[in-house]
Amino acid sequence: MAQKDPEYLKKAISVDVHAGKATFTIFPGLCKGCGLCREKCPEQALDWSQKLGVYGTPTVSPNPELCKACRICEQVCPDCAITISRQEKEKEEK
Amino acid sequence: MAQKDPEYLKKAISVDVHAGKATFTIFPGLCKGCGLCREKCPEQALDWSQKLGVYGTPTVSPNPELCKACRICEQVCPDCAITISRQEKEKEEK
Amino acid sequence: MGSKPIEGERKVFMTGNEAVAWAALAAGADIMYGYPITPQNEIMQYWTRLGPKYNKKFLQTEDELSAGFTTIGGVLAGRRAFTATAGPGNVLMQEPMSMAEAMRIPTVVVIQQRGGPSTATVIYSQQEVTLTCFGGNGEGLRVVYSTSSHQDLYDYTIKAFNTAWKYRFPTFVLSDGYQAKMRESVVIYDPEARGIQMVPTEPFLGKAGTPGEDRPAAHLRNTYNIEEELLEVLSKDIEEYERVAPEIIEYDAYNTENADLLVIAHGVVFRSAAMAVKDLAGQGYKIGYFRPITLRPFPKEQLRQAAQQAKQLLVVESAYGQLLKIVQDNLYGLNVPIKTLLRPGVGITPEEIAEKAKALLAGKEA
Amino acid sequence: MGSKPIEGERKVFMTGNEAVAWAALAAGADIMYGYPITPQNEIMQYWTRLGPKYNKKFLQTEDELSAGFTTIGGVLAGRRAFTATAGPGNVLMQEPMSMAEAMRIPTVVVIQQRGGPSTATVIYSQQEVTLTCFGGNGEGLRVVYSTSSHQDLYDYTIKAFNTAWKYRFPTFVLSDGYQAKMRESVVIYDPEARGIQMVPTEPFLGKAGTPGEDRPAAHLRNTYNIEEELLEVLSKDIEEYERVAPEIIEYDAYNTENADLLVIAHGVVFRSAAMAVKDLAGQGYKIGYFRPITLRPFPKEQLRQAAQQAKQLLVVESAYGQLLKIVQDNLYGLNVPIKTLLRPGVGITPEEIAEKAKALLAGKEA
Amino acid sequence: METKEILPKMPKSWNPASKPHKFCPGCGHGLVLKALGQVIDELNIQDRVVFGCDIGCSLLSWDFFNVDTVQTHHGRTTPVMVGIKRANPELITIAYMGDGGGYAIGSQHLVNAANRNDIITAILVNNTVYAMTGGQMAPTTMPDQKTETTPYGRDIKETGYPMLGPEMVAAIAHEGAYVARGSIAKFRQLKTFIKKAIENQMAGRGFSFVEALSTCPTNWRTNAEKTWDFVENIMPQYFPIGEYKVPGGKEE
Amino acid sequence: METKEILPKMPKSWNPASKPHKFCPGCGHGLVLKALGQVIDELNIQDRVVFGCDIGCSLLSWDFFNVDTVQTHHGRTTPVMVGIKRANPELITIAYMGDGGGYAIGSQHLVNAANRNDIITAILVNNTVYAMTGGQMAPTTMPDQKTETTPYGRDIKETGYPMLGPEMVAAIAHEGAYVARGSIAKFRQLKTFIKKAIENQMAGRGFSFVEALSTCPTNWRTNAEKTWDFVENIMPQYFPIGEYKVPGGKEE
Amino acid sequence: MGKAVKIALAGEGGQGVQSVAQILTEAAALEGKEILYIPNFGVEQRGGVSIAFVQIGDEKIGAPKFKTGDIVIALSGRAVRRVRMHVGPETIFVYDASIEGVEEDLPANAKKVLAIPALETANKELHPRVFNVLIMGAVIGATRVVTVEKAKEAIEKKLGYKFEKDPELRELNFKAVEKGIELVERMGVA
Amino acid sequence: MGKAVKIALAGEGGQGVQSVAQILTEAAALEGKEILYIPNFGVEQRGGVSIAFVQIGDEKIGAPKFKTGDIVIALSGRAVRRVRMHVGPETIFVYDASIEGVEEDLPANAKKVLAIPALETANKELHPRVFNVLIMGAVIGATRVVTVEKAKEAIEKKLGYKFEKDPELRELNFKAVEKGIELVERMGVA
Ligand SMILES: Cc1ncc(C[n+]2csc(CCOP(=O)(O)OP(=O)(O)O)c2C)c(N)n1
Ligand SMILES: Cc1ncc(C[n+]2csc(CCOP(=O)(O)OP(=O)(O)O)c2C)c(N)n1
Ligand code: SF4
Ligand code: SF4
Ligand code: SF4
Ligand code: SF4
Ligand code: SF4
Ligand code: SF4
Ligand SMILES: [Mg+2]
Ligand SMILES: [Mg+2]
Repeated sequence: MAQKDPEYLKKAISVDVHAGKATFTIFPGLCKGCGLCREKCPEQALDWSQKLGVYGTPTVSPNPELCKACRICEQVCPDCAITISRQEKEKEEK
Repeated sequence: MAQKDPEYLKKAISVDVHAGKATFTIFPGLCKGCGLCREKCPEQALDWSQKLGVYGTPTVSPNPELCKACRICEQVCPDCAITISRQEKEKEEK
Repeated sequence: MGSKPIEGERKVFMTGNEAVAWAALAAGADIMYGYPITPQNEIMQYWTRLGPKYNKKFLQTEDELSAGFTTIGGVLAGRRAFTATAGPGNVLMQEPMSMAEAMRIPTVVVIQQRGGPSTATVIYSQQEVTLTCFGGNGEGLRVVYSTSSHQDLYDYTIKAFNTAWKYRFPTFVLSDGYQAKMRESVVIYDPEARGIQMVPTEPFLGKAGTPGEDRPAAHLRNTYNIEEELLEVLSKDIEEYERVAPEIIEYDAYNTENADLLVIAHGVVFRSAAMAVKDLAGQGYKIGYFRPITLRPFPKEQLRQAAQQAKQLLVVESAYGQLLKIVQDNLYGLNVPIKTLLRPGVGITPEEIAEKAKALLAGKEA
Repeated sequence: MGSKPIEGERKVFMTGNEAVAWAALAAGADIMYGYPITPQNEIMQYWTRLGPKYNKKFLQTEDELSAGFTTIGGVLAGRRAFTATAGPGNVLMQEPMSMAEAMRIPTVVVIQQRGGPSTATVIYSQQEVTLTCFGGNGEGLRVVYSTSSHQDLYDYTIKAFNTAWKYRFPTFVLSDGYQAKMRESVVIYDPEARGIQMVPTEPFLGKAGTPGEDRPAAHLRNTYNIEEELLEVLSKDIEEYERVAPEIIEYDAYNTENADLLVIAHGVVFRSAAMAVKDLAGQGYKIGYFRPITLRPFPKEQLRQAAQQAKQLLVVESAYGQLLKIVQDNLYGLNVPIKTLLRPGVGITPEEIAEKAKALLAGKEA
Repeated sequence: METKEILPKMPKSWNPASKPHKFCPGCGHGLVLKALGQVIDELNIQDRVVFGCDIGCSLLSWDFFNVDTVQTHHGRTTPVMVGIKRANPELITIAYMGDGGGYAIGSQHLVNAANRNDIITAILVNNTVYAMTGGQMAPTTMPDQKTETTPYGRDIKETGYPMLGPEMVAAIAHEGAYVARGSIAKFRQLKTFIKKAIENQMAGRGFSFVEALSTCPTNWRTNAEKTWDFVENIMPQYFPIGEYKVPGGKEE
Repeated sequence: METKEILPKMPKSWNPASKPHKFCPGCGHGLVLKALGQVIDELNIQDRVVFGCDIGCSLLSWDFFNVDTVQTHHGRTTPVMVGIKRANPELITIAYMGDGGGYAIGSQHLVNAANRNDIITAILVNNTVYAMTGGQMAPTTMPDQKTETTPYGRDIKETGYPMLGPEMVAAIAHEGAYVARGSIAKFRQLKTFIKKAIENQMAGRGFSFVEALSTCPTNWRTNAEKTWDFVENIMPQYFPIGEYKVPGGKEE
Repeated sequence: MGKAVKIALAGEGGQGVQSVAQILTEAAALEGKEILYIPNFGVEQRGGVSIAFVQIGDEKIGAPKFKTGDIVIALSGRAVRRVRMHVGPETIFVYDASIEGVEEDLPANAKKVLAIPALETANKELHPRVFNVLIMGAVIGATRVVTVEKAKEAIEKKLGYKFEKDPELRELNFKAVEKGIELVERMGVA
Repeated sequence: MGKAVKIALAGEGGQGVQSVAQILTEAAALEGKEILYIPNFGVEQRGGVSIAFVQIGDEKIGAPKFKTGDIVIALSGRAVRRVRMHVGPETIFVYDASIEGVEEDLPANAKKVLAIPALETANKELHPRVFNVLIMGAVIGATRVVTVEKAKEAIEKKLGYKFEKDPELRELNFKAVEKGIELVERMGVA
């Protein structure tokens, strides 16, 4: 069944991280600004961002220098608002 | 509070057993003829009796020769229809 | 045994509970969920004996809440599922049935009324009329058939499945402890042999295909966020209920034309009423009766029609005015005097009714 | 804080739920048992905050069945015990309350109606009238006060304890989600300061002395072996209920003399009705209102008295005809036309009522 | 033969006016209530006990004792007793129920009272059937046992194994609780368990629970011999007798 | 910066039309349902799953997945799922509920489904409160935890200790059952438990139950740091994580 | 009212009144009659009096219970006290002659009150086991509600499986029916 | 009908409309007025629009909710869509000027529709935290339902404990009230 592209895909923001080996994408249309990801980032690479999320709260943005694309933030986000895409073929994750 | 003597006290039947050292009393007004006592008597001293109980079923009567006044029947009767009274002072039971 | 539980038809003597079990079997019910309570126990007992021979299932649940909610589950899976209860169990059954009402889930419930309130007696009454017709929070929409014989129990248990599945309103067969436990003759039959088509069932959940790909997912709600959403759903359901009600309504009437006395009774008490009325009519009295078969929807117009011709009405029930309330509500606007013979929780004999009726006909009772 | 929760009286702004908690405190309630459900939660929340300061107890139970049965336990122990619920919780509450009815246990239950049937909405309705007045199996006898303001909530919560303990019938305070959650002014007071004596409580179980020696044991039954035993108990209770009903009945009426239109409403909807009626009366219309405060026992004679002078009646409720059924039942025999404004599960504004009333007064609606 | 002076050895707390009691011939309820009666006598608490009986054959005990008694609803004796105890902790509240009342319809009350550590004593009579309603399956029905709703025997694949009540309660009960399973076939031990369960309440320590393996010759359709065999030999195969939780931790 | 091709890593079985979902910021329900969504995808059972959500914050998931879903009553999801499964064993039924729904009002259903070994999977979100109704005490509320009905903190003397659900279920569950307690703080392990619980149902072995320790920042009134601390460090003090019953018997 | 014969039978739990009712209605069914049979039931039946309400007629029976029976039979003292409320001026009231101490409890308004030595006859002339079948015979004797042939056929149907093992039992039962009829005939009722 | 002023305030969860309602009704109470305030509530509030229905008058207020308000304020796009049903020919409809893409959703039947730069003003001239108090000012400006003095008194009562730690906050709040009044006055409403 054809689904219209949902609202939340709009205005996604992608940042190259981990020396360009990966891309960090935040979907402000999904992010509720809970901060669970920030707390869990082992590199403390996540900052609050100026960009507001779906509830009008700040979203997060990575410090490209610090982020190691470890995917922890992606995993702990209850709203699937973060996608880490490695430039190599994605294989580990299934 | 004064209680009238209940119906079941009437027509109690007592038998001297265990060589006269004890008395076996059956209260037909209480006995429902379940037979639980008969099964449990270690001496197989209990027989069905001609005397009918409260539900019109046979009650039990002890064979004075066999009964050792061990009180098992008294204990297992769910209706308190058997009283074993030792001629000595009753002390063990409290 | 053949593949069909009953071929053709045959006359048998059995209890009402047995008749219900056979009727459910004949109606092609797939599964019964239930919790023991007197006087409905034997429905389960016959079902568990008969069922396995025809690949029918049974689940004894932990309480009536569960019996009701598992029945809902069975129906959601697309099966003809039913349960039965009574008294305090009927009180609990209202929680699941309010869900069935809200979501238009075609459950079938057989109620064998007993004395109330509370545990009271396990025997008999007509005191679960209000509860069975209007139990639950909100104004759920449901169908209630009141039976008065084993033949009714058989016929209306079969019909209940069809009403439920055709209109998608939870349907109740309201009987009582006497009917449950007594033994009388009944003709049991294969519905098909009588030209009764069973309305096909259909799953609400678990249809073919992958949701979101081949078809939309079924997302069944029973809670709403704002008042107006609820009003919309209720209004649609009420509208539909009122539209189909005339098709569902059933009643029986006798000698209603310009009656000096019209006796109104339902269920097993109707039997006594009918005997008394026919006897008195035979003696030349202008007396008739009206029996609502569907207590909900109620045969309002039909009763008004009969009642407005009558000089007096007599409502007879083994309850303290449950049918009476329904009658007065539905007859509002008329002013034919209503007299009553109300015997909460105890049976009523034809003699008692005849005595009362004669006194009323003679103008002896005000 | 003093030993009394409230000395004298004072005007405060609070929510209805808060008013109930304060009223229970002022009435000397000893213990609340409860299970969370919107929109009654804040009663427990205020009670658990206020209670410990005055040595009051609280138990959060595992469900509403338990809340009802523990409340019964509290009352049996001789304490002023109460609970509160709503919606599906009210459905479950009927099981314990049917026991309270059967055994004349003076429980007090506050109901904050929400939308139904089923989980529906957590907000508001007047759809639990039938359930609260006539829930349960059998024909239990109970008292139901319908409140329409925070002042009512305060006054009738206090009164409910007295009615329950004086007459020994379970007593309900029927309110709704709006009243529960809105904030308005209310004068809270120490009942004594207003000359209200709290009816003393008394244990049913655990009185002084050894049973069988100093006094007979209390052997409280709720089940009977034969129909006639039950009939005897019920008849006695019914007789008593009907005897005391006139003392319990309460209502409010305005401008009922030869009204062209009499508006009938209860609870929070009555507020809108009263506004609309007074406004129109001020404009010179012959319009009045009748508000039943006790929905059970119902002010039958009083309403008949008012209704038979009216040209038309208008029943207004946030339900699909629950008050209407009671009204029609009680007015049977009259033939004043009854019109309705039924809005199940949603609020009704004075403007809507005024509009409808004007149309009826102008003869525009049939 | 002579009858004078010899009286039935009924516990003093029994109500003689209601004897012979209403239970069937050979019913284990009589023995459980005999044990309880003796305990009430020994602890001298007849004036403080409040006895609540469930709907089930337990209801037949509504006038069994000369103690204040209330007949409740099926499965609801636990909350009624909890309500009483919370309102008046001076009383000694005993909730008396069947396996259907305790493990099926009232199991939420049982486990939640246990979890809250409510200071009441619950005594549950396990007779493997719904006796009052005529012998349907109970949660405790034995594998392959025939009942009115398992006419071909309880099929464990379809309906599971017998419910292990004390095990369940002990799994959630905390410090101060007392949990045991006794049997009418071991009368003295059963009485000891009941006594400890009531003493535990009197000490205000916590929730106390005793399941008693019992007999129902009526619904089992057994004679005396088979009745004993079932309760003594068959039932303990699934229902181990003993203490499951003891304050301080020394299970018997 | 470039956005094309990069999509949120939502499980395929999630219903994109209802996203962002209705749970609060930081709510653990989202993580439990992410784990479940991934499991449904990996097992490729989107067409066979029937998902039942309880009333509680679970109700917010009524349109969460692209799988057939029914919103039931508070505490009644277990019997609805049991009813479906008994009527059509081909379906994979998942009962999703909160601690209030599962351990309080619906505990009779939980323990009796467990005892009957009903072939369903129950997933229970333990957030130590009644979240939907605004944060009252739950059976799982921690000692001294402040809630709307324990404004001065949960007093264990009055209201008992936190309810040990998997322990209780495991005590009565028999061969073929699967029982575990996971945590959203150990996402992979939680997902493994859920997967096993569903595979166990698919194999027709028995009742499967997973409790998930979860977060409710709204009612806990915690910021992200405190939220993690509560679920990671405080809750496991009373709620040990691990497997409690595994068919064949090798608990992880 | 309908012309059904109304029978109330009451006894102690073990006295088998419900089996009598079953066999009697079975016999009536075999004759093509309509029947309605309802046992009393309640929570405290364990030691209570057991009553069978039976109606047999040519048309569908109306109400399941009745105020006054055509024949009311009580087999124990408690039974006498429990069912005398079903006795009216048209009722034949039958009780077992061996019941002691019920003189004051016997209904005063019956058409006839008969004490029949059923228990004694069964015990002495037949076997205690067939006491209830003898009572059935008494009912048949007093009412002629079914024929002896159909009564025997019904007994055969109900107990045939027992007779296979123990053929003497058949004769015993058949004799009991006849004896029962004889007992009431001797009273001049039939 | 009664002469109460009817106010509906709607915004996103975090925008503080319920606190505005509380302070406003507190102020009215301080002036001896009658008030009735009810928040909307529902099961899916987590991410839903929050609405406060407030009525202030001299006599006891009648119905808790109303069809059309005297002033209806929406602080987000969703809020606009949710509360426009409460707008009628007598209603002043106010929304924040920063809301994008709601042109088509604005009520067509209002007495007046005002876009006020509340968010911008709060952010730039004061502090985002006092946005809601500024909105309260706007309500007061448009309705004069309470005096500025009582409004400040109510703020003091509600937030005083915060001001103790951070006295600047008091000034900020008071300014916000005034600013809010000014914003609507500028529009020529008051
Ligand atoms: C709500 C409700 N459901 C069902 C019943 C019917 N009922 C009465 S007793 C009973 C079973 C009792 O079994 P158990 O608790 O094991 O006690 P027992 O009779 O075996 O001692 C049932 C199901 C009832 N009274 N109330
Ligand atoms: C019969 C009934 N009682 C009470 C409620 C009110 N209610 C709705 S959700 C809820 C609590 C839910 O708590 P939990 O199950 O722990 O789920 P959570 O919201 O914490 O996820 C309650 C008590 C209800 N809907 N139905
Ligand atoms: S991918 Fe890892 S390092 Fe990068 S922001 Fe997320 S958690 Fe931090
Ligand atoms: S965990 Fe997700 S929703 Fe929360 S702040 Fe991070 S990206 Fe946003
Ligand atoms: S006292 Fe002992 S020996 Fe004697 S009859 Fe009883 S059980 Fe047998
Ligand atoms: S155990 Fe008691 S009741 Fe049973 S037969 Fe023996 S004496 Fe009689
Ligand atoms: S039916 Fe069973 S449990 Fe009930 S009284 Fe009889 S023997 Fe006891
Ligand atoms: S209230 Fe708690 S459990 Fe409910 S959605 Fe919000 S965070 Fe989750
Ligand atoms: Mg049992
Ligand atoms: Mg929770």
